[in-house]
Amino acid sequence: MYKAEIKVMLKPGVLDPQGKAVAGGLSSMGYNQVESVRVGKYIEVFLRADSQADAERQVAEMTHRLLANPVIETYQYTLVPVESEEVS
Amino acid sequence: MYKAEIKVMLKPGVLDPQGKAVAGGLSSMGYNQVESVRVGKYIEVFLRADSQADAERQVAEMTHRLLANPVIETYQYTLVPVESEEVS
Amino acid sequence: MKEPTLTEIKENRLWRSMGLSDEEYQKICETLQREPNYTELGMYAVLWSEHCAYKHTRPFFKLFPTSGERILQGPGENAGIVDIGDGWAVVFKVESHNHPSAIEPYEGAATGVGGILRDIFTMGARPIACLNSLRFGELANDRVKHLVKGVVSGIAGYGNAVGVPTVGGEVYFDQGYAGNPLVNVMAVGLVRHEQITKAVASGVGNPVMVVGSYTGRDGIHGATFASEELTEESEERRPAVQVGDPFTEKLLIEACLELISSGVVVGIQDMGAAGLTSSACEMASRSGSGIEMDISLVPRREAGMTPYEVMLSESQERMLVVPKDGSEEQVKAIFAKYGLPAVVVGRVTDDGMIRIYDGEKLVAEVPAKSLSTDGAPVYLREGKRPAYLDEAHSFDPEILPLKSDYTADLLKLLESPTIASKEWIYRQYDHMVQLNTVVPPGPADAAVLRVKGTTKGIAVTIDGNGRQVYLDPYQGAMAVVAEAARNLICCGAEPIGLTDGLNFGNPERPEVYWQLEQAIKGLADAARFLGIPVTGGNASLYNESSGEAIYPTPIVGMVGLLEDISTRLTSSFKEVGDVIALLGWPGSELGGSEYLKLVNPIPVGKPPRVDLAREKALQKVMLEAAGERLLKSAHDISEGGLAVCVAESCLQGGLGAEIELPWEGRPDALLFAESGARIVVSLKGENWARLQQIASESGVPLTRLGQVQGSEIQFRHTGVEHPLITVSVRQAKDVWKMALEKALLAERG
Amino acid sequence: MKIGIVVYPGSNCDRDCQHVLADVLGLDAELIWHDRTDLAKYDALILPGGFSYGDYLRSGAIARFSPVTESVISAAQKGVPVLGICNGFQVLLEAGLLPGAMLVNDSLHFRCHSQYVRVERDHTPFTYGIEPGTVLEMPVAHGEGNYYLDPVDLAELEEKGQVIFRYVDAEGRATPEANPNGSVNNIAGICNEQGNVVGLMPHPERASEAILGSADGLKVFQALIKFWEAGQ
Ligand SMILES: Nc1ncnc2c1ncn2[C@@H]1O[C@H](COP(=O)(O)OP(=O)(O)O)[C@@H](O)[C@H]1O
Ligand SMILES: [Mg+2]
Repeated sequence: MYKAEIKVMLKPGVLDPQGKAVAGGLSSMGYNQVESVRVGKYIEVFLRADSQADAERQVAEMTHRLLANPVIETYQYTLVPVESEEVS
Repeated sequence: MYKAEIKVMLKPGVLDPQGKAVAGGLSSMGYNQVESVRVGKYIEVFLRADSQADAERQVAEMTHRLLANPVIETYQYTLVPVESEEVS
Repeated sequence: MKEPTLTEIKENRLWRSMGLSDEEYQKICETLQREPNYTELGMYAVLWSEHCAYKHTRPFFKLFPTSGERILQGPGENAGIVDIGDGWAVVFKVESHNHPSAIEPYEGAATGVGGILRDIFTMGARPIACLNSLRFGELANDRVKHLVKGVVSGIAGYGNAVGVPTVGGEVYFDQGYAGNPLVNVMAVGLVRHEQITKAVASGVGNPVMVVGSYTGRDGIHGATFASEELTEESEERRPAVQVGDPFTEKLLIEACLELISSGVVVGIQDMGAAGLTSSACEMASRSGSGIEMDISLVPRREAGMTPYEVMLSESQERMLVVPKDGSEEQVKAIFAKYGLPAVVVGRVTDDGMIRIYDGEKLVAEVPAKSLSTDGAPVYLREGKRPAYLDEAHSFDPEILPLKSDYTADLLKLLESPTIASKEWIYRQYDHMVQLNTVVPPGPADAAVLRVKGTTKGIAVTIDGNGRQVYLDPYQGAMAVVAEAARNLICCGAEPIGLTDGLNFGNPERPEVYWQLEQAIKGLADAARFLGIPVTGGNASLYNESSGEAIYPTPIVGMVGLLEDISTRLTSSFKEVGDVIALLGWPGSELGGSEYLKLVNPIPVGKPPRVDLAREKALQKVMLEAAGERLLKSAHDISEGGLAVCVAESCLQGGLGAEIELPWEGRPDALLFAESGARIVVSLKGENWARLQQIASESGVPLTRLGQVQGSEIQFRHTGVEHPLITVSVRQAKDVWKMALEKALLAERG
Repeated sequence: MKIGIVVYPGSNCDRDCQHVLADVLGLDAELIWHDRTDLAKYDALILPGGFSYGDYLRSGAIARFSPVTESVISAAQKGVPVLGICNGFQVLLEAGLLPGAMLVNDSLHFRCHSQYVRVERDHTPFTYGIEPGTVLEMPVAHGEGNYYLDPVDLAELEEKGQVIFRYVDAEGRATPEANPNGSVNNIAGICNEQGNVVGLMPHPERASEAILGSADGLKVFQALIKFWEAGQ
């Protein structure tokens, strides 16, 4: 079993209304040293695969096709083999 | 300047409707080896701080107070010093 | 980024990549008496794009009837305004967001809603309702499902958050839109006469202020992009996709309305397509003045933006305001309350020039008028009747086999996503916020909103029928106006104004140009005959992919008035035993119908002929009957014909109907023809005589069809023993209610 | 009686609540912009629906830190009746005035439609005098109304009678089909231990005039009037 940890973020330059609102919230809470905030998604995918390479291929593909929206988002992922995971 | 990368996830026992839907979507796209998916948030906070320890303290506090809801969520963060960032 | 020099522009003919022709470039040089620099070229390119300049449609606009007793503002402003009495007026407009929605359905649709709302509140009106008109390919395709889900959530995501109810719309699924979906959104606002505000920059010396969101590199050249065909590369045109921020829009609405009621505003204009360039130039050219501004003062989200980028940015949720001189601090204070920046960036001048500085440096200087629609080129072309028409018209429905039972056909129609219940869609829209929605989406041909503090109601609808326009653009377009009007009168409302959305292919092709010309004439003739002024509209051309144009799709948004909202009607049957009748003329023209689509996906046949005199007489009768409260329900006959119309009235009310068709002819034509000038009504038997009297005074036929009954829908044909259709309400409802959701969620393979 | 309606940036049912309280019921109802902290003159507070701060991050999360929220918390602790409707309910959860949290609807979609809700208890200012078991028709309109509380605390909440409204069908049965969003135990509304703070997802203000389809929601506001008149 493999666990992919995928971070999906808006591309630089794309307006991030969430990040803006959170930054505003933090500053009104008194965190005046916050310069900026970006909010994205964090996705964990547990999958079976024959090899690390196979898992890698699957994750790259599904991220590009479904998990991220390549028109406005970028992504990064890491992949680690795991013992059978508690599946929720 | 410091950059905090914060991952916020639903607690293990809390049902994740989004994760369930994404898993369903992936399996209908033919990714039959996906066991489970969890969807959370990935937040980047850029902040000024006097020291790593100061940054650490701020991030821990703002995450606990605002960025995650301890009733349903858990979080992890990493903190790295960065050169002045392009602020968006 | 460094901007190209004059030589680089010329050597590489950079205007071409901005969508300007060589002749247009020449015309700019002549106007300026010199070569434009890169920023100036960009400004001309966006404002002379089809989207902003209406180069192909403008010559036709004079055909539209635009005046009337109620008209407070016709075409030319951000939105039209119609008086509804008691000091109130309704502001409304439609806008397309087809190209952005094809690339990124959620954000494309969301920013479409945001844009049309700004057109409304910039006039001083509080937005009170949104509608949308959508076209997609057939749902069997996964890409289409993705588009549908994205567009619907985008509309919901934006509209729900800003607190403006989405109260109606229409959706068609047809192969003709497979490569190029249509997303048209309409917004409606309510304003006190004294609050009406215009987008003019008058008063030399008055400050010019940028308010709202920060400016980033979003959607540079979006207007140009909207004026091109979709290609593989457009998928790569990332910057043209903007992300909407409904939260900021909500604050902007409140701030602008508060500002306008404070009385210090001279003019205000939203920054839509072509951003700062279009707002500055339009405000100046409307009042014959000029504007001078320093764009280094514009609040920015990103570092290092060039003048070109600042002038062309289409960042959302921004406005340009010209307040009275001396009131700058008051403006700032109002926006500060809502956490929004408001910055003086320039002044109104009297020389008619748009003069842009970046700090000390003059970066652009062009006559405002030359940028505006008055200065932009106009193209009159030679149209050509498309060759497909003869073949399509030659289809004769008589060749279809006759059947003794049409139950299966009715069920197939009820199951087709175009006709099936749209509940899956409007359930995602907050259609109740603001507490005005008296008739919500679903149970009637239009939505009805109350005007608090009065007895009045406003009915709103949006309609189009690309299949019929494809078969005959002139007749088809007239039919669209007639249908929109019928939808309103079926609710008991008198039509008082319309806005149109022209969705067509590439007008440089003679066949498309012909469709455009014919359709506009059809819209204009119908509007004039029915006495419904056109207060504005929108054109979206170049809707093509892989060389295929969409069906020509003019859509009409229409607003109606009920002086007494308690006379409103819905389409559902209300009580067993009520008489069901047809008000209007029997019809049996199957051309272009959804029924024919069951056998032939491409539209065929001659579409129904529109008889405007009949439509007008029918309207009169219907309004009188509604006013006298003679009716229990009214529903106009459109897609799916009489059979679907009756079935819908049954399914909405959970009751059945017993119908006997008294006319001669092919049963399928009697059941499924989509001929106009027909309304199915239900009423108490005791009101029959009076209804008949009203109808005959106007020469409108009234035909008894049957009555409302318990749990079965049955159609008979006079003289034929076997019923044409027998189906339980329960079965029909299951099919109709779930069809859209099922089709959308169906897995592949 | 003077009622304050808290307006956060992004609230959008504030004027609707004011319309019902002032125009329909003839009460004195004022809007309170979120930067105000002086709430002493209000006899009851309403946190209306909408999208405070865009509901970015989590519904109600940022509004919890608006200046006015601290004052709402102290008023609540003093026993002032506080009603959170929809987004207002979400703010009360984030503020810790009510237990639990909201997840996205199990359908993942925003849902807006009419809904039946059963009143479970009448010991709060907003259900005072309404017979438990009464079924009200009040619309829902939300994307994150899937109420969650861990099983142990949930048992306690039920035990202490803090569940005030439940999603039901027309016959008053709390079935899974009648649950629009996946909330645990079909919970539509709850109160705090003292009973003065109530939050619910359905919109009583949208069901307060017959012309809009239902006037059942008016009972919730009338309960407050009765409660006040009874000097409770
Ligand atoms: N995209 C949409 N958005 C909101 N409401 C919609 C949409 N499409 C259809 N509706 C609503 O669904 C109902 C039925 O629409 P439609 O099938 O076009 O009816 P009809 O053919 O009777 O005009 C109407 O109330 C309409 O406003
Ligand atoms: Mg229709």
